[in-house]
Amino acid sequence: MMSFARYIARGELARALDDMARGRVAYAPRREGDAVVFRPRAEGEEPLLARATVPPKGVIFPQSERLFAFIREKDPNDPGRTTVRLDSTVDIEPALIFGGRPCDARGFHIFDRVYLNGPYRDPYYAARREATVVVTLACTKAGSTCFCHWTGCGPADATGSDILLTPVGGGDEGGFVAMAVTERGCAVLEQANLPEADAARMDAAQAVHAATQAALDAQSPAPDLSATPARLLERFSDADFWRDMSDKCLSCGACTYLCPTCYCFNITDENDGGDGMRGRRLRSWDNCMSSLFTREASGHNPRMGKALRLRNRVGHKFSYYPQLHEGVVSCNGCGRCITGCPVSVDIREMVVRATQANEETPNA
Amino acid sequence: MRIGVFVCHCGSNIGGTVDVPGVAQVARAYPDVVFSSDTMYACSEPGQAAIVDAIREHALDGVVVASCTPRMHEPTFRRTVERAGLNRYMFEMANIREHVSWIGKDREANSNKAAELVRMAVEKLRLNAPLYPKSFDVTKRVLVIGGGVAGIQAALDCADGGIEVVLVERESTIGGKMAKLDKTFPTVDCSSCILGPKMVDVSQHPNIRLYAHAEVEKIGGYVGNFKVDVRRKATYVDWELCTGCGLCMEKCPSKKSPDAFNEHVGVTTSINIPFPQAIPKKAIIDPTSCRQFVKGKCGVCAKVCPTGAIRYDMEDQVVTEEVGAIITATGYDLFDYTRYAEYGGGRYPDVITSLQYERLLSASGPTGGHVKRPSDGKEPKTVVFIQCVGSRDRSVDRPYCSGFCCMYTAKQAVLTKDHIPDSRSYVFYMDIRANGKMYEEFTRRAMEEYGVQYVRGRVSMIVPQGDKYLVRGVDTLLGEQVEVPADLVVLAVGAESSHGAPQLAEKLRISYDNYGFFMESHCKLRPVETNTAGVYLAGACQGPKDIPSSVGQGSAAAAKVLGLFSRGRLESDPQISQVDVRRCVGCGKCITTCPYGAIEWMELRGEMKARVIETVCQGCGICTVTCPQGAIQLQHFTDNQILAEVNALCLS
Amino acid sequence: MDVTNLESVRDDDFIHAVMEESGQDLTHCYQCGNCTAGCPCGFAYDIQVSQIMRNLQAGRKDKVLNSRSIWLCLSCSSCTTRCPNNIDVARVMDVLRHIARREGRVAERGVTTFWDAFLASVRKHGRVYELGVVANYVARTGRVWTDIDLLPRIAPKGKLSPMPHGIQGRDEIARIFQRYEEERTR
Amino acid sequence: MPVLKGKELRVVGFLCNWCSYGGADTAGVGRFSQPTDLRIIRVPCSGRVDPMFVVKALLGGADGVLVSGCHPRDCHYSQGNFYARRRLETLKTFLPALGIDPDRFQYTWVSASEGQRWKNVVSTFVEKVHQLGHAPRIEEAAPYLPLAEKGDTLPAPLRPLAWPAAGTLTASLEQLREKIRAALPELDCVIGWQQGFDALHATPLFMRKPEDVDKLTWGPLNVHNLATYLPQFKNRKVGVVVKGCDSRSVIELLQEKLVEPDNVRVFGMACEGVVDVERVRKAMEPAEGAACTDVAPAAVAVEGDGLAFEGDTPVRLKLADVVAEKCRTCDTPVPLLGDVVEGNASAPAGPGPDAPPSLEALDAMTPEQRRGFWRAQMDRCLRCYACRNACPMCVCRDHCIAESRDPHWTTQEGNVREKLQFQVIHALHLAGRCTECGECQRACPVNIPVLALKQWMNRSVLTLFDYRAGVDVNAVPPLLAFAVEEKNIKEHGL
Amino acid sequence: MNLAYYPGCSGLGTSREYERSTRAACTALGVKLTDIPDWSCCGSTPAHALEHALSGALSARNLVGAAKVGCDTVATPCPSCLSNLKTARHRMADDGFRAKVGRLLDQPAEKLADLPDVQSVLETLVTRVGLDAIRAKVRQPLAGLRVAPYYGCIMTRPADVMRFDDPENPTSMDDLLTALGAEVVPFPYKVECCGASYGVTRRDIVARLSGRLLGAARDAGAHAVVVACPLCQMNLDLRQTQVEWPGGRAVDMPVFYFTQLLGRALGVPDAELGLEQLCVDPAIAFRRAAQAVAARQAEEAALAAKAAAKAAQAKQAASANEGGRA
Repeated sequence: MMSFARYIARGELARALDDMARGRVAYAPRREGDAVVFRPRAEGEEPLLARATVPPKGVIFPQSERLFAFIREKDPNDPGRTTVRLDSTVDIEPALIFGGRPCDARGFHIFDRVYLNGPYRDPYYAARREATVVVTLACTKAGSTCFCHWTGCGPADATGSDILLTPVGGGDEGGFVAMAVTERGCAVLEQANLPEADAARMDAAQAVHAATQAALDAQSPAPDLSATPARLLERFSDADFWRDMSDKCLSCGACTYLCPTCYCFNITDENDGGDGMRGRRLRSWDNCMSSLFTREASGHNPRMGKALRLRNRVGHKFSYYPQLHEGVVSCNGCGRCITGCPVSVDIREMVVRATQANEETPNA
Repeated sequence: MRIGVFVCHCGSNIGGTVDVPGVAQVARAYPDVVFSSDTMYACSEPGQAAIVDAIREHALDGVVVASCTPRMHEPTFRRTVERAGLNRYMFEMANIREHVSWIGKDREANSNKAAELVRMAVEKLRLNAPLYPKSFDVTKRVLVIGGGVAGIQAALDCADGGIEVVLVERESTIGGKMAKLDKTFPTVDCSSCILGPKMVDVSQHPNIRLYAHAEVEKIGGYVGNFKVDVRRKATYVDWELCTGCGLCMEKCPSKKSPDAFNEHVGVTTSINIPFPQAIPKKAIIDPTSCRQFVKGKCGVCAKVCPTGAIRYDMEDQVVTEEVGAIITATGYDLFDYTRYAEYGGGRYPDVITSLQYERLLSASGPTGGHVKRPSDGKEPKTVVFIQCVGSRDRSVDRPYCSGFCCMYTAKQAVLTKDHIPDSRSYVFYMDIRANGKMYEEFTRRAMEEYGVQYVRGRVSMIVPQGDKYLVRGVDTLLGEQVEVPADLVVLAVGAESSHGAPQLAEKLRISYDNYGFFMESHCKLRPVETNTAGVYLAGACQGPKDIPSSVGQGSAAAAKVLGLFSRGRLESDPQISQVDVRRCVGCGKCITTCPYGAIEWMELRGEMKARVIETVCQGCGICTVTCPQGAIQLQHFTDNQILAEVNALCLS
Repeated sequence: MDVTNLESVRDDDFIHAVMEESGQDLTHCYQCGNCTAGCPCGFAYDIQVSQIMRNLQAGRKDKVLNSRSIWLCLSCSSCTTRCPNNIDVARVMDVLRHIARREGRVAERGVTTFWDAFLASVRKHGRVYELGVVANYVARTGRVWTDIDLLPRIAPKGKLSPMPHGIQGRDEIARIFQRYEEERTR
Repeated sequence: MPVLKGKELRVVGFLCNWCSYGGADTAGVGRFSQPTDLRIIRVPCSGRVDPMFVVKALLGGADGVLVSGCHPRDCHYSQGNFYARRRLETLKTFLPALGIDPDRFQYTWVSASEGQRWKNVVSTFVEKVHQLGHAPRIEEAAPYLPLAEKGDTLPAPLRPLAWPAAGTLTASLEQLREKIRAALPELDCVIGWQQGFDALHATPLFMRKPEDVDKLTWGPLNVHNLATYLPQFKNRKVGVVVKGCDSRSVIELLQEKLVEPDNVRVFGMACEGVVDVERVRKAMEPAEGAACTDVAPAAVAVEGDGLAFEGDTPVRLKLADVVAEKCRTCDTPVPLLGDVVEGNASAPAGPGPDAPPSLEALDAMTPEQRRGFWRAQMDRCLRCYACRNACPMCVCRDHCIAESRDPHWTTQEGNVREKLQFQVIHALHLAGRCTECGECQRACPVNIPVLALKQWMNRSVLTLFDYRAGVDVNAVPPLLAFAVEEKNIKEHGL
Repeated sequence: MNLAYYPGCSGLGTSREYERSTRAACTALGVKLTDIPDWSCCGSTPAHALEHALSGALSARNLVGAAKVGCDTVATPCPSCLSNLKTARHRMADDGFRAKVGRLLDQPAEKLADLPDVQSVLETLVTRVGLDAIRAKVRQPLAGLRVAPYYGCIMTRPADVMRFDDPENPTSMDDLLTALGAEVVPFPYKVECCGASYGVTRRDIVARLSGRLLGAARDAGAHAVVVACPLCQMNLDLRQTQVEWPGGRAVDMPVFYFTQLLGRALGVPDAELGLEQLCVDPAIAFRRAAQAVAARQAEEAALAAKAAAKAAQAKQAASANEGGRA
């Protein structure tokens, strides 16, 4: 797959992006206030190369989307008879996401397993995923909460991407080696009319990948997580362990909404104002840290406390999902749940401590 | 839901400026509306019948009537839908008359607005739920606050009706203002001759428990079940033992106690019985002047009391009474005329109030019924009466007419002539208000038979001149400035609310006006009821009143209480707040803000939650706004119901 | 006396003008007469002040503006102070003088002549020159004997300045008057 | 149904049943002609009018909202309008923070007999609304994101902000640990801080065993307000370590009886300011757009008025440049209650500024800019409700109306209006209760400056009620009380 | 507090003695007065009777001048000036009126807060200095002097503008004079008008109104009338020969400015108080006061002798009694 590689000089990036995104809405990181978020990019706009505060998952899986509109229609001769008409036209534009990191792009892969390739194919997700080209930027640095290398992801992992860009060289001299990962990636890259990346640049890119990987290993050697799914299940009823882990958790949804792999949603109907005969069915992000997530119609809630909810979150990512998906964990180690957490709840710590069998818990 | 909409023409009242059939047509398109029609008079017999028929025919489970104000016909239509088998709360009204057709002539705008109001009513109705009243027991005892003539009448009527009465009087005797009067207009009856027997009845009635020299301290509970703390202030005399013989008064060496009963004309003894006909006829010590209290030694009364009733160490005592209803008859006070500096501001001894003059006229008063002016004891020959002192005067914040001053002034002028045949009286007045039976005739007699000089105009100032007072005024009918050298000036001071009335109102949780008079429930149709169930008004506490009106109200309030108690159990209004215990987090904010104390704590599986006492809640909804998560909801006005109306208007 | 036709004598514009300029609501007056009762100058009035108020309510412009009373009002504020309806009657009287002056109606020439002399002195010197005012007044009215009896009482006291005490900002004062006149004519 | 062909504007009225609705009826009976714009919603009492109804209407497209109740003292329920007056006046002073013209909302008193007055009220108000024209919608405002971010020059802090020397600090900390160890046996746990995932981040510590106490740290990285955890310990004895500012939250919780005085032990120490991690990131100024985790130093040491960052390139930052906004105006460095190691906290150097910097920034904006500002800021809100869950005064948590369908205050619509509406709910529910600890803003994973709304509200509350939350255990929050004569609330001319 | 001083035009003429005694008394009490530079006439009655904005402008010029020299309060001895300055400031709270006034001025006041407060010298003395401080500085108490305090009609009225003392029965000057040792007679006409500026044009009005005042003072047994207003003083003093005395019985009734008696009590030499500039000889009052003191002393002596005799008698009787028992 690495056969198709091009070189983009630093100064050419904006132009190249314009070309690649022809006919598409291009999303790129933009600073808004004190956060970096993906926003539609204007033509010619110099993209920000920072890692975004929020992953780009919303481009394909929006925070809130209209699944369909419902229109109640009355029989003019008998107002007692009302029929409901649905309008499920979904307006999907071709899109391109630029500037996500490998951990972001791999998130789509986690989604794909559920919404594309699982027993049910989600038409909304599928349509957007089909229409969106993912241009990813390989990492050159290890942040203090980065642990992608623990999870099967990595600083140059191309899973979920169409094109992977690797920064090479420095300053104005520098540029990007752009490798097409998919057929669609090839086509898009072609549009940009770029020179081929020569061997030296390919080597430089390889070196960047290796250096970042090394930095990550130095920062936190990847533990062996092969026993984790089972160990987490063993820990399932260790109330003290989960109490200790969740003591400081505030039960907010920051971790889930910042997570590139969290795919849960809620469905609600909202009425329009106007004549009162119209409304919409919405699908919006939901999160398992919220008490309402599992509250049943009766009022009963199987996950009453935050300990049970946090257990589910960790268990889902590192145990239940891998058990259903060939050992693939639904965590890419992006670390956003740690940095974004108001109280720094650290998923790494939970996974490691749960994995270390018979840890010094009083009951054990 | 299956909603029916009925749009009323109200003859041409609505139909004149609203396209009524058009509105009914539009309403048919609204959600859940399965039937709509226009109707000439929805409230008429056939109009109501049509609603009942439609409910049955179309299996409606909710009805909207668009017609006049719900304040008029909501009860009517609720009964209508109830007749058809619906719960009365499955009904909403859209006010398209007072709020639409009567206030604008633009037919298009009106029709559009009417349709929107119907839409809002439909949206609210869609979220209505059937509500059911609850019933509870009643304590068949009544508290009467105030022992003036209104309170006396109310107490006697209730007691005669067979219920127990607790009568609380602030002063040491009942009788109120009327007991201080010499005669009453327009018959010039002797006041104490007609009031005295009633006072005696109070003291002897087996159903009446009288607390004199006592005040209501705290009121809890609700209609049917009030709990009242009464503070019995120390009298320093054991009234169980006191026989009212008056020996202590004869011997008391301290004779400079302010004589409140005689309106401070003169002084009295420190231990005294206010007047011979006092009920209860018991002595009381004024500790501010009594030598035993002031100087620590004396003890004369204790020595002379034949029954040994004196108790210098007596303290206040609080008793609790349980009652099912309360009648407030706290009366009025007199305007403080010293605010009028131009009338001397209290500096001129012979410028006195009408009630002081009443005491001068009274045979039981400080002068034994001989009119003598306070400064030198001389009999006045020229007496000037000034009306509207503290009435109809915005500049002293008393814009209202006190109502009875015209009449008592005429009476006093007549009595002056009776007492001092060679005297001449002048009455400065603005308008004569004599709208009672025989009242106008009485004022005419004062002028025609007694030669009272009525001068139409106000008095600007009073200036002492020698041993007379130059009264400088105007005769607006002459169009001239006038002056009268007077020996005595009597100010017809107006009525103001009894001091402490607002504080009592807050204890009773009833409203009062800007001047401290208690608010009746409806000025015309519910004149003795208040907005707090089980609390009634009698007499001048509601506004200035003369004796016949006060007595009438006393009887009316008693009739209301007897009517209330005639039912074995009471029904509570279901439009009250309700707590969703699953959502209540026990923060207690609703408990803090409830004006009725209608929310209490309860324990539920180890957690504290709020609970509404259904009979106490009045349905204001303050708690609903206070509750951050909306766990306490005012039924029939829930957040969702109001939001539905807002959204019908503002969500687009 | 003729019958007064209440419709024809009523000048609503006049009523509104007085209410507007004085800021007082004339409808508040209920004719208690207290203003008249306390008016120190009532004895000299041709129409008592409460009747001025009544005439105002009736919109009788001529009757009010042609009265002598409005010129004899001493501005002592007794009426204002004692009005049970909080009407600033003195201010109403002031406003009536303003309107009358604008319309050139003055029933008490002497009073306005004195005032004009006073203001002329202020305009000229910035401060009042007392002797100048009296001299001016005498010159305009021809009342040469005015207060001549007082001269022996006051002359020896050394209080009357023979010369005006003009101020430096005389022009500034003159400009105030000038602008006032311009505004007025506008 | 559309508003009539542009002739009318959308004006919503909330009228109490007993007085004002009757007054409107009386006006009708008197045939007093009025503008047709007004749509009246009948409520039992002005005390039933949740300010949120007004906000809901205004954000939803109403051009004007009018509330009318009984005259003060005439309330059918005796006190409803007194509460309403406080709530509605508070709202009125708050609306400009959102860029909503406060003239679009008016409240007044009309009795059932005042038909003429009602006509005047309606006419005057509707005329005013027509003068103002169609209400601009927040979601249609031009985004406004002033680039002057908080890394820029700021006024000097109120106090000198200097931590004691390392030795003194350690000694004080040891003293604190001793107190905690001594109390631990009687307590379920004591909540404090320990080092977090890197040297720049502390994290809450729940001490249950004596050896846990050794992990307790103290210094400018202890950013969290641990009082937030207290209400969940209902009926259990718990200890908490507080800074001066945190202690105000504890006081407020005690005041509102959300925690039991017998069940909470408070430990504390003097504080000389905590860092704002975002500001540290900016001060370190690495590559554009770097996250705080990218600059994580190997170790952080407190050195008096500065912080020494060890790492590849050692840096010393002045505390005054990187402290949280609340520390700049802090006047309570020492906890106001509890078992406190006082140290020697620096005294205020002068009078506080008129407004904290973010509030000042908001003040400086035009109404249009404010709408644009909130539109742009709220756009990235994830609705994770970290702001709410980090707030020590938000005790509804699982039952919050932000997510409940009943009552249905907000929808799941992902638009700015719904997002902002929650922030308004938060600010209104905190009116008179917020101690400005700033946790809402600190917790926000996308750094939305939501604190400014609370600062605005607090200023209103201070001006209107002369009240500051969290200083007096025995006080009553102003919106849970009223005065018959309000000193600082003037009647609005209608 | 920085106090600006506005003397008023008559202070340069017919009320020179008021002006002089005011300054002298203030100096004696340590009250610093800053003159408003180049002050001008307030316009008095002629201006407000013509047009309110003109009147306002003439007053406002002085208020602005006072503010310019850093004063927050203007004190003036003359009630007419006081009324004009205060009314102008009161009306200028209205933006429309202030703008109207501003259009007439070279240097208008931007906002109400730019205009200093206004008070009478009487108010300054009783509220700022205080009666206790004044009492402490009295050197020559006005013993025996019976005075009728006359405030004039506009010092306290209309009450909502003047905001000083009671509009109907003011007592501040009574209290001040009492503090100085004088005896204040009950005087019902404290605020009744004397006829104001109609002396020149309608002498009949002044003759009647001032006559009534003087007659009341006479009947109350006053030795003198004490005033706080130049115009009142002129009507009562200079025109005393013109007034209609009630009952036709004329007396010589000296009419003092209160500042003159204040100065005298504080020990300021008569020459600085301008007593010689009064028309009715002030010595008459002092003479009557001295006579009253002498009469009272004689009466007291007689009473004392009587009491002593009675006591001696009682003692005698008591000792006789005691002796009896013993």
